[in-house]
Amino acid sequence: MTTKLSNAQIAWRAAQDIDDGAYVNLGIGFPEMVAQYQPPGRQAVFHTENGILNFGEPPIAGEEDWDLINAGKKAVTLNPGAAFFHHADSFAMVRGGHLDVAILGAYQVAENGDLANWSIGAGGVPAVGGAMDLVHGAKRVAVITEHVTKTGAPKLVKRCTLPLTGVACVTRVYTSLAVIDIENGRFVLREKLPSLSLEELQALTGAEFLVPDTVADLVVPEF
Amino acid sequence: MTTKLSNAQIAWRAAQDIDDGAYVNLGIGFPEMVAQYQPPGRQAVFHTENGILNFGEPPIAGEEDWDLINAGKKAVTLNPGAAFFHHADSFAMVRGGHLDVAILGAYQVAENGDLANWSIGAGGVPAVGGAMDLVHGAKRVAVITEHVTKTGAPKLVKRCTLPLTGVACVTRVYTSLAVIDIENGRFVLREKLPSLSLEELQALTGAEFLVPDTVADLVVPEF
Amino acid sequence: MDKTVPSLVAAVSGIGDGATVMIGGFGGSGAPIELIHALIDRFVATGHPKDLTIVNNNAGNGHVGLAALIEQRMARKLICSFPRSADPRVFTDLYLSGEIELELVPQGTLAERIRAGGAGIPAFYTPTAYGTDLAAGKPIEVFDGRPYVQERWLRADFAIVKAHRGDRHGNLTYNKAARNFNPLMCTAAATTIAQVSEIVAPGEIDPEAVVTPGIFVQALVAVADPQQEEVLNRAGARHP
Amino acid sequence: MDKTVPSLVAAVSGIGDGATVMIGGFGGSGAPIELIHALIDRFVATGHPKDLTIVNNNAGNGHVGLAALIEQRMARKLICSFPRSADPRVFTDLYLSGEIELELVPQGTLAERIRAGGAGIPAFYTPTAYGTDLAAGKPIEVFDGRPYVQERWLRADFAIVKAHRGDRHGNLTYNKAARNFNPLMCTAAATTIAQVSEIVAPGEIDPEAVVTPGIFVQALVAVADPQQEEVLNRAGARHP
Repeated sequence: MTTKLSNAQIAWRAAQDIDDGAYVNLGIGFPEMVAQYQPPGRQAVFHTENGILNFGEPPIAGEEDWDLINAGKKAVTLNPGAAFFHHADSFAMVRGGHLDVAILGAYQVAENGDLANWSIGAGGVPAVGGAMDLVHGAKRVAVITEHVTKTGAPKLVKRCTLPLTGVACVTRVYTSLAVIDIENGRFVLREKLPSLSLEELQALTGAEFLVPDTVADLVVPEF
Repeated sequence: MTTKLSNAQIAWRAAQDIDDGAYVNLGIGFPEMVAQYQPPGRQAVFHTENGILNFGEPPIAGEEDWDLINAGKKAVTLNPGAAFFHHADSFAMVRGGHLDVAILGAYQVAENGDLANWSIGAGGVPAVGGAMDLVHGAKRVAVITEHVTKTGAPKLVKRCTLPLTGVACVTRVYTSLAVIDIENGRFVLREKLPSLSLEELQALTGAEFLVPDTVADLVVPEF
Repeated sequence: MDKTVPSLVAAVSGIGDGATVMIGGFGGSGAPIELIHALIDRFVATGHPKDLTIVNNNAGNGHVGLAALIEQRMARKLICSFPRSADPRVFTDLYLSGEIELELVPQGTLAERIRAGGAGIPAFYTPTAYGTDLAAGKPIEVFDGRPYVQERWLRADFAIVKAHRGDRHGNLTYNKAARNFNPLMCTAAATTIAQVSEIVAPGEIDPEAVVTPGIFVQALVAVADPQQEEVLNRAGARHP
Repeated sequence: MDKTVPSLVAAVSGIGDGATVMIGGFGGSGAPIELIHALIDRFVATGHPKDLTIVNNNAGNGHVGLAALIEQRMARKLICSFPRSADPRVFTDLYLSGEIELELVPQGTLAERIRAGGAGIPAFYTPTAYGTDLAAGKPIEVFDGRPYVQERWLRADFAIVKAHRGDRHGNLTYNKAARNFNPLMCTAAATTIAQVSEIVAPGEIDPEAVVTPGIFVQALVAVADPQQEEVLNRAGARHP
């Protein structure tokens, strides 16, 4: 019995909510996996901050063109209908509300929709990239994440304690245990692993979630 | 003996101050004539607000391409090295200070550099076009104009009485009688028609001009 | 993904009363004559759309295109920089009789306000118009010792534009200086409708040559041999 | 008009101590490696230029290009969005020991600040970073009920960029996603120096295909087979 979803399974679940033809930005790292799990018959158009719309799969090793990379500096290819543009036009797409969905990772998500995903606070070298732009641009900002940290602390919290990436920006969180919406400053449970009781899930969540009449089972394929 | 310069002669005089390779915007109407009088061996690059750099001569009648026009909606041609761009990029060139010279017409120019050239005040339909952008963008803003109005009133004045196009923006005025700089809020006479006395010129000018040690003769070819 | 719409009629069917509509072009260059005429035809047949706010650099010329739309009294207000042309009588008469409102905007500020609308920039500062009547009532701020005028973004419900080639994803190229305001307006409208001379398959436009990426375009309609406002006016055309 | 400069040495000879220098590229894509190395070589030989303020999206990778420039301690300050890379040790060490200053800017705000610098817009408002540490101390204004952060333009004394083709007037095209910050930086510097794979005669670049019009470029230098930062780093290269 599944005790929690793998990263691939979380990415799969998030991919099911992306419409055919949607314009999508996937954060660097884990969120990039979402592109692999588009349902058959759907093809989203992926945007990367460094100036490509409609990039495709990674190239075969050894055939990389290092002028054709994504925001994570990984080599990519182009799909038919791709376009290049400069960085200001790229962020006009982001900030101007033209992207349908942005899917990002998170250190913490608060019940008011605040997101912390760029800095663990003091020490080290801070780096923000395009995250602060994306959270205020896309029509829908979703997060994919483990439900708790490696040490078991909740990542879904009442208020973020880490430096914020954006205020009241996240509307849906796909975790290793559940799918949770953020509505009117509250977490609302939409789906949970069938193996997990509501009480068990609540104990792993840093703020009380609302339980609507219908909570679906979070069912994903085995990979 | 020349009593005043023709428009072509004023345009010729203004053209002598444009360097080879300069990026230049000529206001619609009379200022467009300046392009015809570039000294031999010099070739400026002409900018038009509607998105062309390095446009050339008008085409032969009947061979107009109405997708290839200047800001005055007149058909033009392209010189080698031309480029097209959209309106925001076009005015980035203007507002960002990338043009070397803008040459505009005027209703009035004041000794403090204020320019009035877009509206004769109440009545009629106001139209401004790119004039207000040009006066705050180009590195050098010059005016070409008759020295006085058709009714004999001064166009070079102490303060503009017509609605302003821009504040403290003009640095040189080429008139039908003289070349006058604007420095530190004062007109400074640089050249005048030899046939005209200082007193005669001053009487036709709405603010006192300074007379430096050297005032050159304003000498232009006959056309 | 295929953003192609089968007809001009279908392309403009969603534009309702009171909409703000950006219309591409600079004079006749880049003006989407067929889309404008389709809108006029709908109005003549149905009485809608009316009370439009139109954004364009100009106010039309003669009795075709934007001038014809204004002549039908479909526009409540015009936002433009230069409402003069070879034959501006249509607008001039309505304006002087107080039947159409005019918001006059310097051309570069107009372009930048539209670009800001598309780029999610609600306001910006420009030196343009400082100290003039066109800055009256606008906030002034001094940066580095120089005064600037605060200008707001401009957004629209619809943009109707003319491009040259388009692929089914909505990637567009333009013909020469017909580019002008068109790419900006594509970005600043909730729904952008482009007429193109040719609709091609995705991949047939070089990704380097795309001027308007498809993300900014919602509908495409093919008009193989588009009319030119200047040519129509020289022939004394009228629409309808 | 011919903006061609005969050598990399000549191209960078005007960059002096204390200059603000924008360096194009996103990671290694579009990074003008040869121009950066020419600047480093001059510093190694003469001790100048030093105390530079560098604007780039990143902070370099490995020991070539921007990382090598930082390693030589030529930079007093870095303005960037993402000072991390596969091998960011050079910057990290200097930053943690307080030997280089960092101004961290969200990537879209960085791009827009540079664009604003080039376009004569001294300040603009963005939703980005509102309510975060990166908006600390910046003016906030509410438009239509939503709060925005006021950001200032970014201008430079020099921009060094990598383009693909250039004509002698300075019109430039780029290769694929190597475009990124390069066209913006060309507009925002008093002097823009571009390395291009090929310099052609005016007229050989289609006016529709020009990405950076020549008005934004002051000097061009040909580097026929430019090095790629990523390839150099995978080979363990170091400069000098």
